[in-house]
Amino acid sequence: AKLVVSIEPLAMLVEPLLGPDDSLRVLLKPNTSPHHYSLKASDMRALQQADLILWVGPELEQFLQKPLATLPAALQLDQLAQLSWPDQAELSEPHHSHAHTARDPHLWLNPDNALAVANAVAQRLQALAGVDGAVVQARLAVMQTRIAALSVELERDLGELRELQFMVYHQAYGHWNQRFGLTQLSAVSLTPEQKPGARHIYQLKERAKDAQCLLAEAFYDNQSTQQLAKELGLPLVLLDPLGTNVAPGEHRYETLMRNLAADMKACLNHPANS
Amino acid sequence: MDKLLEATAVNLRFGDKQVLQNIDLCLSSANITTLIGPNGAGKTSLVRVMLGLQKPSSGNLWRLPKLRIGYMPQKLTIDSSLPLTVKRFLELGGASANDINRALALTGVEKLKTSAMQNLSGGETQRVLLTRALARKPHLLVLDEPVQGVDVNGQVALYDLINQIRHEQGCGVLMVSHDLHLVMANTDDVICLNQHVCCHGHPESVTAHPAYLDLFGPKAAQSLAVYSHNHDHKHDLHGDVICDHDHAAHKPRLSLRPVQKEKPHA
Amino acid sequence: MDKLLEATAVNLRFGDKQVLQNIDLCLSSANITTLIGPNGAGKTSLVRVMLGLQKPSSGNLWRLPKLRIGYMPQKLTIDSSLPLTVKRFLELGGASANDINRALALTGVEKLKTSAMQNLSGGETQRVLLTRALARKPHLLVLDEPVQGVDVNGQVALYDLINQIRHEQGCGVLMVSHDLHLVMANTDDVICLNQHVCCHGHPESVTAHPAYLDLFGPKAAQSLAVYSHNHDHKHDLHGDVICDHDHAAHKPRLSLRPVQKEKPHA
Amino acid sequence: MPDFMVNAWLAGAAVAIVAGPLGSFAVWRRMAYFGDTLAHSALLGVVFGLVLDININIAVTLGCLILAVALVLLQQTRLLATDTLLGILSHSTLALGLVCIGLFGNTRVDLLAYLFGDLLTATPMDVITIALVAAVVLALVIGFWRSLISITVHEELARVEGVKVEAVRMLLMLAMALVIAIAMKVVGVLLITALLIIPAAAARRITHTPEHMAGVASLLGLVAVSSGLITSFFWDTPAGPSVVLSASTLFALTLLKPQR
Amino acid sequence: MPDFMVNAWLAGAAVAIVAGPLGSFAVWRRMAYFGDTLAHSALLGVVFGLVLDININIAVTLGCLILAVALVLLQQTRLLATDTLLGILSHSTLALGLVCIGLFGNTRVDLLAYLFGDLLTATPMDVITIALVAAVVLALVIGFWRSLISITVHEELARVEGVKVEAVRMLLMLAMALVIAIAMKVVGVLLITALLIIPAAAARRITHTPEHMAGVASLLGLVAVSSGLITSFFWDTPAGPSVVLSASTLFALTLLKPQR
Ligand SMILES: Nc1ncnc2c1ncn2[C@@H]1O[C@H](COP(=O)(O)OP(=O)(O)OP(=O)(O)O)[C@@H](O)[C@H]1O
Ligand SMILES: Nc1ncnc2c1ncn2[C@@H]1O[C@H](COP(=O)(O)OP(=O)(O)OP(=O)(O)O)[C@@H](O)[C@H]1O
Ligand SMILES: [Mg+2]
Ligand SMILES: [Mg+2]
Ligand SMILES: [Zn+2]
Repeated sequence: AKLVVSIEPLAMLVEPLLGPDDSLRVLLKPNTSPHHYSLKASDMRALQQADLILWVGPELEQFLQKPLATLPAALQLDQLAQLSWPDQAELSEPHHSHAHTARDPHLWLNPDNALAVANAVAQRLQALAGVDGAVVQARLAVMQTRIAALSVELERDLGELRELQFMVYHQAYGHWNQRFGLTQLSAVSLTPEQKPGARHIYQLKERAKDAQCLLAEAFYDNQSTQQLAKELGLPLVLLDPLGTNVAPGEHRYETLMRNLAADMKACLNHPANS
Repeated sequence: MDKLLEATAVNLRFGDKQVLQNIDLCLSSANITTLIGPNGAGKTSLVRVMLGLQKPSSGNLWRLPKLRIGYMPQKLTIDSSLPLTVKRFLELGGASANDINRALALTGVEKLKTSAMQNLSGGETQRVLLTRALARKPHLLVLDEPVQGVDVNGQVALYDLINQIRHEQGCGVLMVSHDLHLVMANTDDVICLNQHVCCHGHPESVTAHPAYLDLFGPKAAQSLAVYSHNHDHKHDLHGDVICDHDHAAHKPRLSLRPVQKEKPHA
Repeated sequence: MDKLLEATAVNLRFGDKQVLQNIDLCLSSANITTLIGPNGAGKTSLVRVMLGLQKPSSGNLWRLPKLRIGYMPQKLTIDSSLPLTVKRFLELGGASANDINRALALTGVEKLKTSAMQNLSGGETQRVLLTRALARKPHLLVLDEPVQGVDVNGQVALYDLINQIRHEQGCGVLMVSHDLHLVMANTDDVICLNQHVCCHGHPESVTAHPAYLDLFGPKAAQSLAVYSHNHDHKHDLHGDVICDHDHAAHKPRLSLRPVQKEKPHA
Repeated sequence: MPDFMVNAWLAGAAVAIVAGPLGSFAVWRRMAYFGDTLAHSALLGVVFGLVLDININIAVTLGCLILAVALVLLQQTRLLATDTLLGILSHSTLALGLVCIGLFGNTRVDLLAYLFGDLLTATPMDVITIALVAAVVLALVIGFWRSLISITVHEELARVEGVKVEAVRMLLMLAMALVIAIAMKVVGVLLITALLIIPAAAARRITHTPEHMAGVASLLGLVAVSSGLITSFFWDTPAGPSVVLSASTLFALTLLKPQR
Repeated sequence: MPDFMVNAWLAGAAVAIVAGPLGSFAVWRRMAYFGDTLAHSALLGVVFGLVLDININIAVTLGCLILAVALVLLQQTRLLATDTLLGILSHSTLALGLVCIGLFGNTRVDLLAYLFGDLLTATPMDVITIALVAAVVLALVIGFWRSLISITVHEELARVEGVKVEAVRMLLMLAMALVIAIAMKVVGVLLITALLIIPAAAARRITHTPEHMAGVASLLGLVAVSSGLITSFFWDTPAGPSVVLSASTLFALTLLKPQR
């Protein structure tokens, strides 16, 4: 079957379900931002010929909303019923308590959601002509066990981080925190395009007293994040929720999640906190 | 002689600079009115007020409905990003190709038809502007220093042309000019402007007026003499002068010629 | 009389339009050279070539090192987004406040010092431009139609002023003008231009030249007569005329006055 | 040729054709950044659409038209050039949009979506809408052509000669704003602005009358759209940027023509 | 006042002061969109930095300087207005950047960072760099002031009077490009462009000489930075947009002044 996914983490999720005859195309290379992605002719062709297209939803990949609107092969993940979402209350900042707060689209950071996605994909795959349902079922079963194991492992590993208090730069870890019971104190900004106000940063400094580090994503240029960490007096830990640095190979999803856990632990073990 | 355009009691201030003071001016068909006066007297400002391009600070404007005006501004700058030949520029005036060609022949710039407007020399630009104004067959021609930068022969020829068109088409003409010696011969009314109307009337009487001599000096009067007496065109309008420069009593108004109502100076 | 600026065998084409043909021109200190000629003759183009503003298609230019030039272009447009008073505009010329004030008094626009450049009337702009050129105390004054749009008294006064400054400061003057009757009185050399040099020399001899009469007609000659004979200034330069309009043989060159080398017409 | 390429070409061609004359006016009237300004203000439109709970597309279009009116009003002060006014409007509305987005609603608004749009995703419905708007605007522009050129050459001369200067200028601005607003969401502002000004600028150097320039600009725009899409198809480059680069190449070629 | 506010104010103030005279030139010379153009071309600079493996900041700065030179060269054709040329350059370089980024480069480049920057995270090092560049540029501009104004008023008059027109014009462009390039990453292009043109435009209506306009523009810029940051602090609005809105408010206030 021909699959197209929007971003790398989704590719990591479906790879284990595919065999040598299946093809998988990722639209957004790790280096491109969804903000200024411009579709190529080959992308459009791939989309039109795909048997299954995975994307999270317009909150993350707005550029796909239109071309996928009429394609039955599209599977919009944030519509899946089986997903668990972080509590809205936990998400919202004290001064940002409005009704239509956006949902955190980084849903793959919860292994349970990963399973739900895998299930949905497997179901869709089985319905395709020329796909051997039994084989897919078998692959799904393998995957389910692996992810269950991963969950256990992460729960154990992250257990010691339960008392850890941290801040994040972007609101990207709602799923992760919810699943593993971590305590996020505050987010600097809700979305990458929204800059925080001065008062907000000032108040963050108050709350930063209880925090042990600032988590941010690795961009090619971290200068302003570094400065903010310095301002807040927190060690800066760079995370990789999109799996940009995960090497090609097997079990990439697990690597992504393990890297994330390891990086967070680095925060706890940071010299400043010991 | 139909009344075409009339301004009454026009005042114009820019900030605290009074530029026009209580001006009355009436333009009629088949009549040439010439505005003379020193630099900065407000001639261009008055023309712009008459045309509705500049709102006066006070005063009224009456205008014949559907009056077709041919206007020639004192200066023209065309953006170099706009490709524009002389021919196209003239067509924008709304005249027919025939009228344009005739007007081109009269002003002597037929050869420039395909030149770009931005490349014209100063005098050529003036001639093209005049062509556009003429080609429209206007009821009223308004010319702000029409022969500025035009060569000597052109100056004489263009003034004669304006006079001729006035007679042929019966259009009214309002003209600003510094060429006293050339213009006086072909004008019916002269208005000597210096913020307010200093004096006005038929050229030969104006030039004898003390206010005129005050402004332009005997030299100018002399130069005028040389030309106006060379001239073979006869005027049928009587040339009385009405002046209130020193607040003298008014003579009765006998024609539609411009008249200044007396008001205390501001 | 030092040589200030010299052009030799200058040709200028725009596309396939020949504008200047094989022109030689030499400007010296304390000497007024006037370019006359019909519209589109190439006067402005020649001035711009002399000043280095327009690259000639062929020909050479020599210029006295460190020559200070005062230039008055034929037209000036200043963007309205630039706030600029007359005073600041004049200061940009690089003259001292003293020189500026003196020049302002001479050109009669002292009152406009604080006006915005963009609001000046046509004649006022000309006067200010001339002021800037004069205030620099230039070795060479280059004036493109300096009294265009200036009122009658101003025309006479400004030409006299230019003449006077030439005598006082010994600067050379290159001037373009259509005011034959005013300009002839104050000029040393007249060059009658129409793509190529038609004739040149002292004004009184040029006006007698057939090429001149051809171009400007007897009327112009007559108007000149009126003025030049009124004039009380005596010329000490002899007024021979060199003309090659009809490819006549050259008289020997006696002075640094401009001379056109004969070459076959292109 | 796949369907999506056909749709893309049709949408691009419709924009290119109407962009010929409109872009010429943009070049003549120094409104090269009108499109960018509208795109920046689109964010504000989106925010108001969210706050007032009206259809976002309508809100954005309304916002663009209001901006055009604001520009016309500001132009009447005459002290500042159009590009300065556009800069002020563009940055002020963008800043206001960014502040408002923080105050109301946390819905994620993708600012750059309006900048980049995507030619390849044009639907048949999009094509019809754009073509319709383009046809109407083109008819208006042709109908008022002489008045439009007149006020561009010399506003006062036009006024004296009886042209309703304010009305005609407003018409031009609204027409331009409408085309940009409609096409913005489909092909992106980057592409519209490029199609407006680059072909017109290229045409400037090889034409001698306004009509000729407008026509040649449309033609060059068509060439740019076609060759850009072909490039995109065969070399698999992003479609919008390829069209822009084709147009730039055409412009660079005209630079080779020696100037008189 | 927390440290970060002090840094933000210092960086903003340095930009505002040098932006007074530079922005006045931008307004006079119709280069309002110079900053935007440089920001668009920054993407291309980043790509080349990545491909040639040189420091990104240096690559971007170099890119900006090259763009300034390209603009000066294009201006010499004289047929097109500066805003059109800026539009062409801006869209062409952005399109090229987008195409190239797909072909080369595999680090994640954030165009938004250049557009929005982040005033609140300016480091002391940033402040020092900006202040230094601003001081040098300011000194240059003051040193060449008369020549700069002369070529802006009337290029030919300036040339005849002995000003080296090409050199001075190039100096102005490079100075402007340098300031924008250095400040871009720190405060964002949105803010720089706004600080360049909005205070200068506001100053236009209340001043009568170029010097006065430049000075008042610096002053208004300082007021905008200060009040914008205060707003950001007390009402918790994003810093950059707040400064822009303060500047816009100042501009709107000057519109109330009746025109002569
Ligand atoms: N917009 C303006 N703001 C302020 N002053 C102005 C404005 N326009 C004109 N003026 C001034 O008003 C006076 C009259 O100007 P106007 O152009 O009417 O003179 P003019 O009689 O046409 O002179 P010229 O013979 O030189 O053309 C001048 O002193 C001029 O400086
Ligand atoms: N850039 C150009 N391209 C093409 N033709 C030009 C250009 N500049 C000037 N011309 C033409 O060259 C001729 C000479 O122009 P120039 O300005 O030198 O005339 P002039 O003698 O100064 O005339 P005037 O007395 O009207 O000022 C004119 O016919 C003009 O149309
Ligand atoms: Mg006037
Ligand atoms: Mg000339
Ligand atoms: Zn009087």
